[in-house]
Amino acid sequence: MSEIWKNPLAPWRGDAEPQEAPSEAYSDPGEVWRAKRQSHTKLYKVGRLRYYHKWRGHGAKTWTRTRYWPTRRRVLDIRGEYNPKILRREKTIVDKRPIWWLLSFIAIAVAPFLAPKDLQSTLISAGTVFLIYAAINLCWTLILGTAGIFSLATMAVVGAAAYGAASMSVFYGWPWWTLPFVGGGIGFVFGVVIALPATRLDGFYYALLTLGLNELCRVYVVQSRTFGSATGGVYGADSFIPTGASQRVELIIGYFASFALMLSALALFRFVNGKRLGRILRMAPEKREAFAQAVGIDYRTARIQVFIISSVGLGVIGGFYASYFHGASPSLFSFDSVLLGLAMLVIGGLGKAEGAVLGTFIVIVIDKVFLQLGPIRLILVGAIMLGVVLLLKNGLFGIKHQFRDWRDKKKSENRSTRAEKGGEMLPEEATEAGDKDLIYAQRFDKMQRDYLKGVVSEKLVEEHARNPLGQHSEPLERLLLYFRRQPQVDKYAIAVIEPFKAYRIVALSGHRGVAPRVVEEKTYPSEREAYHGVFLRRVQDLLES
Amino acid sequence: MSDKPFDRRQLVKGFAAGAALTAGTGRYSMASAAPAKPTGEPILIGLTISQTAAAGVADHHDHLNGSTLALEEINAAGGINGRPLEFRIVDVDLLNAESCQAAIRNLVDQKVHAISSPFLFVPIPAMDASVGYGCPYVNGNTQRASTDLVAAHPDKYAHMFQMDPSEVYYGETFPIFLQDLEKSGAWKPRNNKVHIVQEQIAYNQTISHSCQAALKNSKFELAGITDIQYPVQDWGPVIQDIKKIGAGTVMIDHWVAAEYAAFVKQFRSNPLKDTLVYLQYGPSQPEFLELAGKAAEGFVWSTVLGVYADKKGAEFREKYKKRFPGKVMGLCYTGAGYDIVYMMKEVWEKTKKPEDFKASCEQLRKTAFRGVCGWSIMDNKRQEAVQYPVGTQDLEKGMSQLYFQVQDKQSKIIYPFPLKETEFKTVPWA
Amino acid sequence: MSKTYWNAPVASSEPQGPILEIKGLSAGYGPMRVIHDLDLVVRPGERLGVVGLNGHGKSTLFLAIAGLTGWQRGSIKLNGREVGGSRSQGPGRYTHLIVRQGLAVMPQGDEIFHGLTVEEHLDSGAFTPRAWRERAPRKERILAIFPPLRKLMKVPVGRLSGGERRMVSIGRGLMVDAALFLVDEPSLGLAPKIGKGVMEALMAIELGSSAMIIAEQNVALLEGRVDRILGMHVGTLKGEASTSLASQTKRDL
Amino acid sequence: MDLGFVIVSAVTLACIYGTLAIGISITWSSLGLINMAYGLTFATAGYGAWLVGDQLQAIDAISDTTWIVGPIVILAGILTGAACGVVICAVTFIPIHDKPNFTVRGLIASLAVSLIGTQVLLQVFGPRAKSLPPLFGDWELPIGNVVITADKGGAMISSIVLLALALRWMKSSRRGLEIRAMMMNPHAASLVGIGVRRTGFYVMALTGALAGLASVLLSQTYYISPFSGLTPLIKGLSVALLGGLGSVNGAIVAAVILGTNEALTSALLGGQYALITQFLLIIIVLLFRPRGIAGILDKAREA
Repeated sequence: MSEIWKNPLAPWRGDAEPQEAPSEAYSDPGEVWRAKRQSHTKLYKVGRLRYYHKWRGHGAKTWTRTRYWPTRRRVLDIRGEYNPKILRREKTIVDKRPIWWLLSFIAIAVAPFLAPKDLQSTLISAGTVFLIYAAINLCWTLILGTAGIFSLATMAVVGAAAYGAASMSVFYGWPWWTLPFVGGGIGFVFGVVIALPATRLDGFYYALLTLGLNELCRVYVVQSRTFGSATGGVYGADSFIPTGASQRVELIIGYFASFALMLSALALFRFVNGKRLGRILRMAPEKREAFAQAVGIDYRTARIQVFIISSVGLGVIGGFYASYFHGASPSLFSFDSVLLGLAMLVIGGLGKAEGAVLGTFIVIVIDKVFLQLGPIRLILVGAIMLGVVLLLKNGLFGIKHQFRDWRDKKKSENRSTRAEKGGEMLPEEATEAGDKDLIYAQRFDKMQRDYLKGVVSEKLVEEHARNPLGQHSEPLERLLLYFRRQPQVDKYAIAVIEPFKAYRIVALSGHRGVAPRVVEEKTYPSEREAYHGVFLRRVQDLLES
Repeated sequence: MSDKPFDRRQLVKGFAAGAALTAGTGRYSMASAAPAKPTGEPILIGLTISQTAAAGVADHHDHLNGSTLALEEINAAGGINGRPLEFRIVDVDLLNAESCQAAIRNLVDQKVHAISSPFLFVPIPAMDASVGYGCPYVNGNTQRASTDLVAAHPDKYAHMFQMDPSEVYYGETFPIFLQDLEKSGAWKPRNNKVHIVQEQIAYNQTISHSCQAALKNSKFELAGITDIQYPVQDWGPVIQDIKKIGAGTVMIDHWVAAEYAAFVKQFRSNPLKDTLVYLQYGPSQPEFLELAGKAAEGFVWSTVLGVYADKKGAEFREKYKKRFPGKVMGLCYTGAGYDIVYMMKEVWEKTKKPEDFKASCEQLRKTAFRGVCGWSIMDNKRQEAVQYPVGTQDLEKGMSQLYFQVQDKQSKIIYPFPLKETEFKTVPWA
Repeated sequence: MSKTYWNAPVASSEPQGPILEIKGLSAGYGPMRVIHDLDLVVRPGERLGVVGLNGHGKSTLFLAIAGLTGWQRGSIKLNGREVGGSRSQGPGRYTHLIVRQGLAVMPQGDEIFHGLTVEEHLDSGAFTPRAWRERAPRKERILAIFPPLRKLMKVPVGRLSGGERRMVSIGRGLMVDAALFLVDEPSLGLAPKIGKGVMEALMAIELGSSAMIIAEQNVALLEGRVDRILGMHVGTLKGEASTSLASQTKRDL
Repeated sequence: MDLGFVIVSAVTLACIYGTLAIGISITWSSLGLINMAYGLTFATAGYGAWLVGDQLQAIDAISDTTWIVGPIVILAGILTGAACGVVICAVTFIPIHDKPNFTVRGLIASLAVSLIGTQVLLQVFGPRAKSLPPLFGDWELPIGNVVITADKGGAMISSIVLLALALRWMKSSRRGLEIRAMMMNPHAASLVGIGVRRTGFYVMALTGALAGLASVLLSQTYYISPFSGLTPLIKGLSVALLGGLGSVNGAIVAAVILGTNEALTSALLGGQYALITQFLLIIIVLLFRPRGIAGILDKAREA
């Protein structure tokens, strides 16, 4: 490391300057930069800013004018802005979900006509079941996601409504179009019944209670002579599918009726979730009722309302179910169907309409289309459930959010490896700093100090002690230049107490008219020693910083 | 694990294509120097076999085994009209309407020429799903409600055939059985009272009702009814009830073999002396004998659909045991599966055109088929097999209900007398 | 190349190294970084006060030492053994192991088990086999420090008042022979008089060769009773702490 | 109504229910996991015991000596149950216990495990139910007009002993204290040196072993079949719920209450009303005591 420094000025100065001095080898200041900027641990490049495609033209006006009738909601959330860099107007679609919804509606609508011939009836009837269950799950999401109450009585409501509607049709001959209304009525009663305990119980107590209610319904239906004793369910209800139609027509009618049902369930979901009631419910989740009440939210009424609304919805679906399947069977109430429904919601992501639909789709496709796979099917459903639950925070539609959280955390960790003390400004300071150049100045200063700390050595100190003034070796020169460049505040200076006899180190105040303060009592007998004393202090301060 | 059916793995692997079975058949036919290898487009039979659900897997598996046996034999013997026979198997949850419907729709998509189904608990949606397609749909549902529907809509459900009599006969035959048994002198009832212990599901309720109605027309009388509900945690109260009522005959109208076994064990430790205990269909499941062990001795059970013990039946039992070795062989749906395939063979050999569903249905209706489970004659309004001894008095015109008694750890036919394997023995707790 | 060559050598008169040595610690939750590159050295027998306003990272510092933050980087050495790690870890995953290295945390608020009685609560603190065997005399010792607990031994902690809970919480921490006690805001939420009492009790604890860090908002409660006071400001330590090197160097040139 | 008989059957049922519920209750209380795979553990342990029993039956020398076969079969059940519990813990608890939404995710994960496991059992062992060799010999004990068989008597005595031991262990040992501490506050538990993950394995092995024991003991009531765990799961959950999730004492009281209810219902109304009265009872109790019976026993619990 060490080498001999040859004084280039020696031939001109003669004995006044040393010919050479032991010194340190040159080290590259850039090294420090590179080392500091490198992470200590292995880090992966994560993500980027959110990407939006920029469309030409401002467009804000036309788009903001178009609204969903009869609401005041805009069709697409479009932001119009002016890009100062390219001097052009551009628009950004902030929320692209309506487009995806529309595309999937189109896909659903054309799917039955694109289905391969030799799988047609399987696919269309699976599609019908998917649409019905999607509608059920959308209503369920209102309670589970929006209201945040873990209710498992959904299938009980659907089943009871289906049973009621079917028996009205079977025993009293009511036509098919009355069945959804009958179902809705039964749903209303059930909604009131299950809403009341929800104001008192919470969490798994409520979940298991509703599961009990479900089981109670099953037991009742299974042993009731009116409802079950003949055929394992009530069958023979009037259907909206005309008798005598060919199988294909029958399937298509059922499919599109279920599609309409799913669309209206979606509308109901939007209506509740996106409006005042949804907000109130989200403000008063479980275990936070007291806070909600304290800010004047009547969560009890809101809960009863959402239970009644979604139960009426479920009841209507139950009536539809009875009409489509010509009746109802006790399997509606079975433990398995509740849990499978729960699995659908969890796979898609709780509380999201798109999650409810996608989760239903995945499970139904596996369960109802790949019938030949036999037992592997259920194992597959189980594996998907397990994978989703273990890896994802909130189902498939939570992936985006989860990824962003993870990326933010990584970014933060990454930054923490760069932010050495006194170097990078802390985020709080940086935002407050008026002169943003300061942020970089500080960072540069920090890097320089780190470099200089590595340069300081015994030889340099000795060299300075021998010859405080005059030409120095390259490292020492760098050090002294840095010291000289420091601001006036608290800069060390030498005060002459008695010329050629006594010197003392003081620190400048940095302000005109304010006297320097004495740093230490010690006096130096010569100017050279005083110079060296100041140097030592500065080195010490440098090393301590 | 000795009773593990050895073809299970093969089955699971080959489900997707349904090819494993035919491959196996091919090998079989080579070995036995078959007359002619069947060629041409295969004839397809669709099977709804429950493989994953909680209910019916054992029976359905028996059905599949029986069908497989028949398929292998037929293909080895040159197929049907020279065409090979193949299966299309779909999984079904027999308690679930959507699943039943999906299974049938799936078979329809696979363009099967007939559907063979052991039983579905929710048959009506499945029937509806097959209406538009109209291929012969032969099942062993044993359910009067669905055959009534066939009778009510003869055009719509012309393709629905129930190859066994309905469950109502369980109740109707019971007093006849008791009377005949008494007349034969093998059994001396303690009293003429009958005590019914009934489960709550549809099937058991129907049987209980028909039995109560039939009892009124016989010398026996109803002594009492005890209601139970699956799952039964403790049979103590039931046994106490049995002892309190003290009837000479007890009918346990339940359906779960395992719970029967529990009952049998508890009853044997605390029996009502000299009572004939009749267990509804459940003990037909072979596991009953394994679970109950020696406690099962002396109990009586019956089935409307069972493999006879005559020459034909014995031959089948022999073949089945060779092909599917196991501790105990099931005696109901093994035969049903076997018979349905042969029944369809007979039909198609006559019509020559499996693709013509209407003709097949017509032919099936006319066919009087004698299988290992007896005569399947479905030429009636309900399109269900005629039952002996209630539906007809002639053993050659109906499928006989078989009464078994467990003797020496085996179920032996004791009634009807022309078909019996052995005499009724006095119950060991007498 | 030694950097402190020219100065007097570091005076390490202590027989053992520092109890806690934190270097370059950053810690936070998710995207938020609360502690910024913090250094701290605590020596045996030292009673240290950390003073700072709400939200400046006092509790997070303690949680980071106990391994309970969302993520952390940098080095934490407890009794010379590395317990920090630079991994991004789930909170609490290694806490029990860190605690077993000789850490007693008496957290802010009521991090206690509501249903357990006071006695069970104290028992729960005795997690080493030795402490579990000797739990009776140890409980006696704690009852001597907090006499009011004696008649509450059979009462579920959920029914106690705030001051009593704090006593239980501190007592629980004293059940094992910890090398480092971390006391988070002992006076928070308590009436001034009770808070003072709790503080008295903390001061009365014989430290021996272990050390104690007390976080507090109220400087007055600490002044003159602890060995040094550090200020905590936006995630960094000010005052003596940042000059931890200074405590080793001598300036009498 | 025969009072003696009602009491005997109430005790029988209470024993069965208590044995079923205690594992669920401990799992919930310490891990915060509603273990839907409890039924799977129950079934798997039964199969483990059955396999061993089957092997023993083949050995002629000991196949009839109950005092050798019985304990070995019981041990096999317990070990299989514990192993199954450990697997469930490794799959459903360890990866997500410190992640957000754990309660729901844990529930679904255990449900998925149960779905997969049941199908695997069905494919491996076939659908037919199995039974175990007699574990407690072949004696009978008449009490009044009730006869208690060896299996039933053995199961009752063992479950009472088991429950007593479990209660005592939870009360007095360090492990029990750790489990109880973890149930109240997992964060604080780690601060007193309790390793959440290790304790998780510990608890799940223990409750798995309990499920295994219950499975073997109750093998005469619930025969061993792939789906045989469903009823015990539902029963166990309802008892645990009525008792107040997480309270072992509450679970035992609830087991006694539900057992009595069922015995009385069977005697007075008829067996088919047992389920209905049971759920009505649970609903009514919960409406008045939203935290179950434990809410009455232990006033300090958080509302």
